[in-house]
Amino acid sequence: MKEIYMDNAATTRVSERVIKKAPEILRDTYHNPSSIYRGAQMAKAEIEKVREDLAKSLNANPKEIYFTSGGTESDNWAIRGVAEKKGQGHIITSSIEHHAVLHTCEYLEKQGFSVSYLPVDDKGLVSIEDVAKEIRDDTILISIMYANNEIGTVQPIAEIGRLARDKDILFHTDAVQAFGKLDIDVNLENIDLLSLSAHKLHGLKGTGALYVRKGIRLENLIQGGAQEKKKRAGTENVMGILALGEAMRESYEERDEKNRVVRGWREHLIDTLLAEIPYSRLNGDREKRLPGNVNISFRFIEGESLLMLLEKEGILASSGSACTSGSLDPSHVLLAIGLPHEIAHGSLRISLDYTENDEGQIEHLISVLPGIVERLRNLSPLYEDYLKGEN
Amino acid sequence: MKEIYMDNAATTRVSERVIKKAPEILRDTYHNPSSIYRGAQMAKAEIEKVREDLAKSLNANPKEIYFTSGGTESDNWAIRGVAEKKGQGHIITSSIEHHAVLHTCEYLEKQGFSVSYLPVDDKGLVSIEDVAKEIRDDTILISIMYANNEIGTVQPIAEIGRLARDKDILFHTDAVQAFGKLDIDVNLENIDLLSLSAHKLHGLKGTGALYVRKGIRLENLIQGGAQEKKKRAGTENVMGILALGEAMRESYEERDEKNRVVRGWREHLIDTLLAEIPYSRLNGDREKRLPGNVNISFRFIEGESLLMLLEKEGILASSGSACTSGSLDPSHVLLAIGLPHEIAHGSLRISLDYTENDEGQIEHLISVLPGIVERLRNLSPLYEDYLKGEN
Amino acid sequence: MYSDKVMDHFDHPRNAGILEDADAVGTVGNAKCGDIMRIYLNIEDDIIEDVSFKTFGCGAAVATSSMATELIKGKSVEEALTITNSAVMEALDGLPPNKVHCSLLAEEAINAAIYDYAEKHDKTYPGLHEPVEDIHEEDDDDE
Amino acid sequence: MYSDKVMDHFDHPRNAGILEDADAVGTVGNAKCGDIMRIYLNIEDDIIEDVSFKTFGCGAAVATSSMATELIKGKSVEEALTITNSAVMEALDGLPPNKVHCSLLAEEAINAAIYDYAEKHDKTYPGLHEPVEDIHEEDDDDE
Ligand SMILES: Cc1ncc(COP(=O)(O)O)c(C=O)c1O
Ligand SMILES: Cc1ncc(COP(=O)(O)O)c(C=O)c1O
Repeated sequence: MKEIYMDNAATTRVSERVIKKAPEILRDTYHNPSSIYRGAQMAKAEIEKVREDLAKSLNANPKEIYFTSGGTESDNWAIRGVAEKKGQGHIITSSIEHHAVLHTCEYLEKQGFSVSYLPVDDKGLVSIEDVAKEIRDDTILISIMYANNEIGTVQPIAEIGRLARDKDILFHTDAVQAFGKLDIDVNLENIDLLSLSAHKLHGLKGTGALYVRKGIRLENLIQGGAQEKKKRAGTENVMGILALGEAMRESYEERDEKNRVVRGWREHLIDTLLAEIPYSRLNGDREKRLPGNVNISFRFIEGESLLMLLEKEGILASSGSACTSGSLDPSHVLLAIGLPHEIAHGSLRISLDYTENDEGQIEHLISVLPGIVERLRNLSPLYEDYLKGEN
Repeated sequence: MKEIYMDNAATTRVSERVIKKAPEILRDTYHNPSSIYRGAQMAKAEIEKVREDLAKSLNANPKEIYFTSGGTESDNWAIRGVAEKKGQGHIITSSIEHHAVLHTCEYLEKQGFSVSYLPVDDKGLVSIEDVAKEIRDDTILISIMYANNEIGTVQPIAEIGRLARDKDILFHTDAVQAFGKLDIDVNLENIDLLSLSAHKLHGLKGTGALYVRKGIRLENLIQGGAQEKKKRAGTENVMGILALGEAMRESYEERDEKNRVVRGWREHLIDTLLAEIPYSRLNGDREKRLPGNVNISFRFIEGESLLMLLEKEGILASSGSACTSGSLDPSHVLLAIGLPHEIAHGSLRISLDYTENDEGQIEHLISVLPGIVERLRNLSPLYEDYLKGEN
Repeated sequence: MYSDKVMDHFDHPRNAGILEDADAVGTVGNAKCGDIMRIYLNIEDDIIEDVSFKTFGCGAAVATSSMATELIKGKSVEEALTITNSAVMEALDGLPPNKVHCSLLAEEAINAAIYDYAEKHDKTYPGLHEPVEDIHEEDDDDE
Repeated sequence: MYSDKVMDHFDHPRNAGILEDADAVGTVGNAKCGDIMRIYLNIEDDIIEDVSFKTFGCGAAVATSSMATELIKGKSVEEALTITNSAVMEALDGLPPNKVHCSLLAEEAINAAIYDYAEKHDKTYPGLHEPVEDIHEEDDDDE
């Protein structure tokens, strides 16, 4: 059975262009970019080209881009880097951030920093008024994600950026899910620090970057050699960085058209599933939403069983985020938008991608999902109780 | 001109086996290892296989191995992780550690920890008496590298480990240069924490590991998702980890024979160059030395010029470590073994590797190096002054 | 991650559904923790003549419920009470470490159903205890 | 990292060596910093008739010395003193940022040799200054 991969928010298939180029990159660009001989300088030049393209796509300067080992490291570095440089103070973030942000903030709380975790509304939106209300004299950083990985909600980043700039507070955004899909302009949106990750746009896992606005001083997270202008030590992940370049360039080709198509699939899926499956609800904002994100809760059933039956149909999706699977806690994001535990447990995230998916796959999903939900409901004591209550 | 790559301590050429397998790995193992469907579990299983093989090679338990973004991160994590967990105390390290260790220690000094940087003798050896003398009641960690990246000196690790264990002090060793070449047994040698890096043994840059003895609690360096048993967050660098596995298995095949051959080249090079080039000296210990390391200083000349002329002959080598190139400071290691600045500046590091090099290359180096040194000396005002002084 | 046996019991759950006119029913777990198991029993002369289950939960929860019903069907109540979570796990060729709690839940569900029967018929059985609200395990030392 | 011109001057240094019976010699830099330049001059009627250099240092140090000697050969002493490090760099089609100090050193080496000449002949020239011990640049803001 051919795999129907609909979990592109967890990770994406590596770009065919990257796969084709990989042997060549590995063979020809193996030198240590810090060495002085010509081959090594070529490796360095290739890295700098990626830095330039990356910068361009964010409307940043190449000097403001630092490569890291992924979105997680970027988040850790940005937040700890600011906090440890300042020594003390208050941080504002949201309750639906990725764990890379939340656990870093919790760590800093133990170190004596104070953190406000903003609530979100039932669509997962942070309100600009809430941000404003939380700002204190000692607020050193606002960290709000660009778009949420589970429910796809896109935050009012430009407004938050405007506010932060007005108040002279640094603004970090975790753009791991947004990068490569949404238009991001660090200047227009007054973003000071931005995290991104390669594997969400067909690059390799274990590569990411942090944008740091010129003039901002961060404490280093990883120190040692003089790489990355002495701000992020360690021999460069050449393969990962060049793959990021290749994948990023590809993802930017006709991006608007790709987004249009994927958004169409999304809308069709949402409309059809909500209509055909009773006791279902969409999670996240309908409009301010990542193009490929569908997140629906089906009452009375549990997510893992749902995924297992979908997998039998060849469909791979997720329930909550990949990172929290294997844990029994339901997603903190779904709880934050007000879902009761039992409904949070029964949520399904479908994340679509232009090069990965096609219409036939969407239709296949639509044809099997209602039956699967029905089957699990018939097995569910919660559904039994609910029906008894109805009668 | 075919490249004669003799800078294998800076990085190594990616294994042909890895290159051949890369497209397959990238194509088939693209899932997020944290996901629950079968393909993802296979990716996870592949990672676990590497963890097992890695553990076996160190005589460790797979549960004690954590993958990281490289040797630098491993060093940072080990040292900061211990220090931040303990909160305060004293650290013993050596003055010839890699900058990943030194800069981390310097950072910790700023945070209120105290650090002793042990001197080394003129061969680069740490003395066990010096270690013992520095131990205080509040010593929390000893971090001494297994083998030095510049001069190849191998430290008395088992003795230091024994001492640390007797005194109940944690012992970390940066084995980035030693791993894959020397026999390492974390139990026999009483090593509590050990850093290694993939790209020094024909794996990819940007992948490494930290061995953490069971029961030792470290503060996390990078937090977020539940990967690596919640100790090192971030979606796993699947390609890098599987490449590490492949490269490591290859490097362990007939390792003793490979080491014997490489050691033969090394001895031949050292004997011949010292005999043929006047005013030259070997840096590092002659016996306690990495199999492929040759480090010789040539008085009156400067390293970069030497490298440039060698490159014209197709030979790539290094002067000091790759990390410090582009800086004007001569290697801290060469200064620590007592070389005056001018001699430190004129040092050449040749690092040989079994699959990379062959006898013909060694002979080519021997045939061109004396002339190159002669040529640079004729250009050197230092040599001119020296000759004047002689007369 | 799951054994073939687990997959088989998940795909083809045995004794799934409601038992009409059941003599006893027991429910354990709660939605907050993500799994609820309900076991229906028909008991005659202290022999479990028939059994069925309903489960809200993950694949392992479904499979352990299914296997638990198979293991106790036809057994005496006393025998049923001796069936441990390890027995359920073993019968399923093992469970991943983070799913062990499902087998504990299955053991508790059997107990809860039998407890219901004992209450109604004013009986006592060795090993029977009041149903627990939920299952909590110790965290693995390494996690 | 280096331009073709730099490579050419490094591979084929012009005016390398000692000038026998030189009228003046100037040495700048020190071994600690990794580069030393020495310039020999033959001067007749305030014209630099001949020049040579010796350099201990990196590729850029050798190339800037070589280029500097070319630039001043045949020039008047006053003209030679107006040659800046930027002129040397430009003539070499540029230098990497971390090698700019080599061109400064070359400028200083010219000055030092002329200073030696001026001292010996009790002359003064506009712009001439006492030789500096070493060259220190400001760190790049971004480094
Ligand atoms: C919003 C968000 N932030 C951070 C991360 C972490 O990025 P990485 O997997 O590259 O560590 C992810 C994905 O895992 C994410 O979706
Ligand atoms: C001794 C030593 N430690 C640490 C490192 C850093 O490892 P990595 O390049 O993987 O960050 C290196 C090599 O660069 C090394 O030689």
